[in-house]
Amino acid sequence: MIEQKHTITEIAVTDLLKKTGECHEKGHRLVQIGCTPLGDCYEINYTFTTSWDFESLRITVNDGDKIPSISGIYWGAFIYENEIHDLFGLTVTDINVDFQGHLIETRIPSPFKNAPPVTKVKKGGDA
Amino acid sequence: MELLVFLILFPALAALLFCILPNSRLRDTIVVVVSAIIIVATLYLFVVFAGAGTVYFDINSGMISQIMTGLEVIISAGLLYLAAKYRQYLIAGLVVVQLGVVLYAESLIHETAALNNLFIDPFSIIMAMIIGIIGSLICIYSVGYMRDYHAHHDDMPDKRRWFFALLFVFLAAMYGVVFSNNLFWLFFFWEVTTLCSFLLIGYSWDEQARKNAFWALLLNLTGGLGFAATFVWIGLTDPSGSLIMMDTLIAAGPAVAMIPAALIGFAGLTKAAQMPFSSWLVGAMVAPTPVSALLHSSTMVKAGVYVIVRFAPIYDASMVGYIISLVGGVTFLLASGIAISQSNAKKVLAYSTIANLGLVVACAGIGTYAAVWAAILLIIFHAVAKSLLFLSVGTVEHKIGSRDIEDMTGLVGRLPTLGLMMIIGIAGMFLAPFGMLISKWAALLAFIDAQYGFILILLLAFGSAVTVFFWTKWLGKLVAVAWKPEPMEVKISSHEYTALVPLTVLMVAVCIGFPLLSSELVVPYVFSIYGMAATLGQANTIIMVMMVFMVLVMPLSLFHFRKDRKILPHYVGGRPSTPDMHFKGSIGVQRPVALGNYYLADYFGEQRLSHIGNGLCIAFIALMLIMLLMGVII
Amino acid sequence: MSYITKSPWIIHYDGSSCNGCDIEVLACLTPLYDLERFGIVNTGNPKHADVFLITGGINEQSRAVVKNTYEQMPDPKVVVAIGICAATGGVFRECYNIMGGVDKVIPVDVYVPGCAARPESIIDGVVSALGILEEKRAKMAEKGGKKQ
Amino acid sequence: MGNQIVVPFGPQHPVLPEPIHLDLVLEDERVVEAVPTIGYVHRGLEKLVEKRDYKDYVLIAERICGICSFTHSVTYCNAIERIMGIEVPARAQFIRTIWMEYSRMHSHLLWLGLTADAMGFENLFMNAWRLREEILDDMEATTGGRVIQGSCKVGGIRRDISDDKLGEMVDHLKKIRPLLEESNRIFTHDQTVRHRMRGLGVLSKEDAWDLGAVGPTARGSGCDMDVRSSGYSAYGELGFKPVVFTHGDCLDRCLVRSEEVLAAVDLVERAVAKMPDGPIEEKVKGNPDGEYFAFSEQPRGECMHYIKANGKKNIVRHRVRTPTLTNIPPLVKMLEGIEMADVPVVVLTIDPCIGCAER
Amino acid sequence: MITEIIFAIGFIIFAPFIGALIGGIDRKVTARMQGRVGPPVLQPLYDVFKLFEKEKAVVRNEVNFYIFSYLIFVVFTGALFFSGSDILLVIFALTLAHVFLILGAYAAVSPYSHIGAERELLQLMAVEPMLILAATGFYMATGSFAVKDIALWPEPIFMTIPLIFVGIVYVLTIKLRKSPFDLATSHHAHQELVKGLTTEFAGPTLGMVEIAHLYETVFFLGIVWLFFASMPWVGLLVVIIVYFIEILVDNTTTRVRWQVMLRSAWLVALVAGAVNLGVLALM
Amino acid sequence: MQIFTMTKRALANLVGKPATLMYPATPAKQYEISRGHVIIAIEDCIYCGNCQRHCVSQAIVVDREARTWEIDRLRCIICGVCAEVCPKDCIFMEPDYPPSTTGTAMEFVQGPPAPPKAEKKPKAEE
Ligand code: NFV
Ligand code: SF4
Ligand code: SF4
Ligand code: SF4
Repeated sequence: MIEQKHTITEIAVTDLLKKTGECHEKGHRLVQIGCTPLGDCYEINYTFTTSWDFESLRITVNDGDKIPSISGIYWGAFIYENEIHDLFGLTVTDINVDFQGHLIETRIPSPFKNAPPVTKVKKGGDA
Repeated sequence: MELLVFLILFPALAALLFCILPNSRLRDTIVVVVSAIIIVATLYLFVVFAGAGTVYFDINSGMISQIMTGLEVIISAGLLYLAAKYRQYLIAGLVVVQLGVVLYAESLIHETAALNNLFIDPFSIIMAMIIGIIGSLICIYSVGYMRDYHAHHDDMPDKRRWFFALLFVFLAAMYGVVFSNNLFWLFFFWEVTTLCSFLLIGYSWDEQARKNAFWALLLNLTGGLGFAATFVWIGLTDPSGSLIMMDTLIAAGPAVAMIPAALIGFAGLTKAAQMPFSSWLVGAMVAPTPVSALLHSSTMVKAGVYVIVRFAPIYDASMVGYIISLVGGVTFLLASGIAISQSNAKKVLAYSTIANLGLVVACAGIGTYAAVWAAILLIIFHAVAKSLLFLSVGTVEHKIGSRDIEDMTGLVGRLPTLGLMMIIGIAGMFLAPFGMLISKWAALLAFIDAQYGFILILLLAFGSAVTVFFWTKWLGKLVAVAWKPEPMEVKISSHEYTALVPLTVLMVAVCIGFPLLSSELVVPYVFSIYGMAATLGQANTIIMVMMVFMVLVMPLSLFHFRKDRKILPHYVGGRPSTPDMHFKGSIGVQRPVALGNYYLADYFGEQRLSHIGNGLCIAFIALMLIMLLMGVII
Repeated sequence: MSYITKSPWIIHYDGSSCNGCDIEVLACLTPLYDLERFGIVNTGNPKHADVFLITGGINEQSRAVVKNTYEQMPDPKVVVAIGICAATGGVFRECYNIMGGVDKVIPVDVYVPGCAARPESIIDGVVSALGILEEKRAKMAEKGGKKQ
Repeated sequence: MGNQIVVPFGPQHPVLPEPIHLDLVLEDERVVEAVPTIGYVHRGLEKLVEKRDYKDYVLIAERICGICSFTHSVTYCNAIERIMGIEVPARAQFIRTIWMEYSRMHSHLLWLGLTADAMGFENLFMNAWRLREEILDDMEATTGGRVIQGSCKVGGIRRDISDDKLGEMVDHLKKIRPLLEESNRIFTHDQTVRHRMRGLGVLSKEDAWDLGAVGPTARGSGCDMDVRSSGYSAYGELGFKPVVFTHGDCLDRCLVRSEEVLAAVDLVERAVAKMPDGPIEEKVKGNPDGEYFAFSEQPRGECMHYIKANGKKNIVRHRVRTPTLTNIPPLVKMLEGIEMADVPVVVLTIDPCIGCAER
Repeated sequence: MITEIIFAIGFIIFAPFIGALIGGIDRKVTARMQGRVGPPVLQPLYDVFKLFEKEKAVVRNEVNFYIFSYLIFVVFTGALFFSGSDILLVIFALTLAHVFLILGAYAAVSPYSHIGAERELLQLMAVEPMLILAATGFYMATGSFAVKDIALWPEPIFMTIPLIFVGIVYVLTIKLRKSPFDLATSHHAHQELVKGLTTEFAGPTLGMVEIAHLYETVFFLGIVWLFFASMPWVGLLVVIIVYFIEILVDNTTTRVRWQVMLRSAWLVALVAGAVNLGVLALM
Repeated sequence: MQIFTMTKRALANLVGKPATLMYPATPAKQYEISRGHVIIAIEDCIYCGNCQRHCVSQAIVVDREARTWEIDRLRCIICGVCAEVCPKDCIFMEPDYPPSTTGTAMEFVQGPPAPPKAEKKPKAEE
């Protein structure tokens, strides 16, 4: 079974715009931006591709870091960046369509922030 | 006869007085008194002459004609001066040509002394009533309005003396127009109305006003030229001058009178602001609102349709008449269309005036008895409804600071009395069972029997559909009362009320009393001309009266519907909303629900339609003139 | 005999469901199940509706919408919670953004279990809601009668 | 301008089966501004991985959406299987593929119906949904569920389909194929349908690529972009060819979907023809440790499940990037300058599945 | 006079039931065309009765006044028609009625009903010319505007004004709010305007709209019948066929944009008017 | 240009039989493996709690002491996992769906009293 290749490059936050620009020049499309909370920091993957071989740029940020928006390069990136802002409480600067935290309004703010309030539920009990 | 002369001279003399009187309470009072006198005199005129049929008055014209000629020269000189000052050479040229032509024609015609220079008949009475009652009410209204106007525009020189003087001169001239049997006289008064309208449109004399005033002058002078040409033709064909009397001219029948009728019809088209001349009336909006009201309802444009209706018998079943009808019909359809794309209330009113006059012209051009009947009814209803509308728009403009229909949202909640008046006015303009619609019905009847009338019917059918659109959406704005209307401080000057209330009452009264109106005034006139007259069948009258009654009674149901109803919140797609219709929009902003009307500018744009209309109508008129020329040559 | 049970109009709102129950509600309207047999019309407008079919476990943003929609429905009205999400929050009960059951927001009259609730189940649910609707109407008429 | 109309469109709205909100600013009926709001279906189920066993979590992954449910479970399983290095038996892969294509048929038919409904073509809506019921019948007969199948598990599938049943399914598909074709013909040829969709909401190929459009939205604009070409599950062996149209308007997006229904029928037939024998699941032992981006072609386009696990029973992060989410930026572009009447049609042409988009 | 009044009263009493029956059959046939069973035939009646069982809820009190006026004028229109009055007056009264309906929607001050009102107005504008031309056509064919005279005309009027008949059938789709022209509000189909015009009407208010619609249906079918008045049974057959065609069209088209509605309705009116009336006028 | 392309279908539908399943007059559509609801043969249950642990929506509560097995039908997603993981195969999936309710839908199953210890021993050895 043929499957997709995936290369992941770790880059510094400061390089993000440059590298993204390069991808754009190469004619890549933006596949996704995804964030993973790792306890003490966050990993953000920017995935690009032209074919079924994917390339990801990975940056690692901490709470309070400012992440530059790539929506200047990929117009559609705003949706992911707003999502990251809303769910992870990270700050993305200069998004072209900035929802100001109103893309996804959640009951608890930034639920994926580190050390989220996990309510341990008794099995079979009420939530 | 004295009454007629009185009606012409009294306003003119009053005007002289206003030139002298300074801005003061006293002047205001005098305006009211003078207007009241005119109203009373007009009513008296009605009482005296209503059943009398046509009455001619033999006035020695010699000296009066000379005075008129003299005044005409003076006026021309004044216009020339203005034209030269503002480099309006075209106008200067027109003035010179016109004066020359008239003087030449006068030299051709040797008037015999004993001629019936003045006359009165039911149609004149109707016109006189419109001028007297509606015109005077507008004058009264102006007192309050102009006070506010200058309070709003304090940068503007206060020329109110002139203003009032001009208003009354205007009325005087209009009386002159409708009472004159001598075409020279008619023409003199005609030119005076042109002059008055020119000066009134340019009242504020700023860039825009000046431009529009000169434009109006230009177009009306062009029309005047048509009139002047008539005199030459009469002078050349019949130097005895008997044809200069309108009654003889009309009685002479189409064979003789066709060319003058066509030329006067042309003049009438310009004055009645038919396409392609409609733009002056739209431009006239820059004038203070009472002026617009006056121009649109009781004076000026009515002079235009007046002459056309007068000559209707000549047009009957003629090509010229049919072309005039077409011009009117096309104007009706397209001007109504343009009204859809306008949000400025005065512009809507202006286009609707143009449209309605178009309908009158179309009827008159057909010239059958039924058509004339319809035309006169249209004139009456239009005068009442339009003046009411203009005046209420004027007042509203001063109260809410805008004449945009979009800003009149929920007016019945904010300014209930005014809103109601406006609704009555609008309903009067297009709704069954109110007047205009009855007239349209009559027009339709008239067209059906006319030859090639089906084209006019098409124009009418589409035009009235369009009319429904723009009036209803305006009505809709008025009744769209927001959740909690902020009651506005209602302080409308007593003068404005004094005019608005009678007009509203008049509106309702003519609607209810129109069978009477028809049988007492319109039918006698039509009968006197054609020997037969159209009437509304008895059954239909009953139905109409029933409808009026229902419309008047229906609001009582509100008392029932006020009881134990639960008030639900509005539907805004389920989003949380506040009672004043703000909803939580995207990106977390609180947004108000805005409800604008449709303007369909892509389809009914002013530019587009007026180009089409002007093109068509120019073609029609050119065709008419060519036919005339050929007629003359052959 | 009242007519409300012969002509119950429904409105349907997806209050954060996974779509499963949602499309089953729609499926009820289509030829195979044809709710219109019972005079049911999917109005989509709360002002016209008698029965509020709601799916999903209501999240933060849906809450206001459900409430608002419910308030706009004129009495008598019933609410049918469709699917276990709407009943208790279902699998998503523990999600941070789920209120857990429609009854946390508005009173629910009938619960239809199932994940996704089967169309037949939904029909049953609506039919049993009609009984409640009739009761409510009777009560309302009584109250209205007393007032006069 | 005073004559603007501001309309809150949705979230409760009869033509949108799902809640999405647009602030529409209209002039006459022309849209001059459309700002979307989402978040009405956000449940936060990605966070449930912290509380559930990764194997049981398949059932939750499946409930991301009730329309494309099965493919979600497959994609999730793919990711886990990759991390753990599990080789899924061929029969399981084939049956997964068959069910995925069934999902696609039902999803597309559902969409075709809803679009017809949005255009006011009630009969066509009913017709499409009646055909969809036929698909669902087979689905239920083989998985036990109509829209939520619950038949995929890590390492394979829960239920086998007997060869008899496979034969019956193919026969059934053969029977309804003319009906599907008939319905497609209406979409392609009916003048009123074309009038509503031709030239509407045009998305150029460049825009589609740049804005990240996927699935039929991109394929309608001429982008040959279909994850199935990469050959996951059994697609590699079925000679798959993507359906691509080039106008980029609503009609072409619609054509892509209606053609794909037929293509799916073909795929199922081929899969049944090539169906290998053998076991249907591989025993799974231990816990996953590592990360993987699994891609698959959902009915609405390319979908990604990202798993990061650290050798515990509960995985660390499950991120789903669904096609609808990436199709929202193109949608915002498409909405500019259209007519109010076309808003639902354009919104529907990306086949929005908010349940997926917001998880 | 007496017969006329009897006819009018007959209309007022029986029209809603006939209308409901027609509506019910319509829904049944529609359902069958979609492969469904459909509601009971008397469903429209149930709906109306139900609406009056509901709570009296409104967004603004005034709305009820406009809707009530709408109902009254629709009834009045129909009664005028069936009592054989002047058909032009009938058309004008109908316009008045619709203006009330539209004002009701405007007065509700809500975005969807507002747009619905604007669209209804567009529909009104689209239909109006054809109705006036039809009246003209009747007049040209029979020399009278009175419905009574038209109905008693010995020959089928259809023969003289066939194009006008086609035009009327065309605009009938608009007036009956059937696809492709159910722009302002639609009875059961979903559309972008939620329920458009009627979005804000609840309970009895909506009930009044529904009743008015029942009256209107009968009234419009009456107009269709008028074309064949000299052969009452043929007329009835034609009415049935026309209505069936309306249902079929409803079921085989999408909703169109308003531009298409306006343009096509006007075009039809123009062609029908110019050709048919032109030929009549020149003959 | 084709219009009214749907006509043929519509007319065919009109004269043909409607597709409607006259539920509730005719019984609901079901397949052998349709997942309707789960039932338990409580006699066989050993109260191991496997079903409870694996139930994603925590619909089952097993009480070993009281020998009860309880299911909340308004929580059960009818996935059948419990049936799969039950070591005794005493949970079954029935094809008919549970009825709608106006309140809660807890189903409480009381197991038979524990058999004497002696008998239990050989079982554990098995
Ligand atoms: N196809 C699909 Fe999904 C996924 N993933 C998408 O947006 O439907 Ni609910
Ligand atoms: S009950 Fe099941 S199918 Fe229904 S919405 Fe909830 S998860 Fe989806
Ligand atoms: S079927 Fe699934 S949800 Fe229901 S009790 Fe069993 S494991 Fe729990
Ligand atoms: S898994 Fe089976 S044996 Fe164990 S408690 Fe559950 S039902 Fe009883």
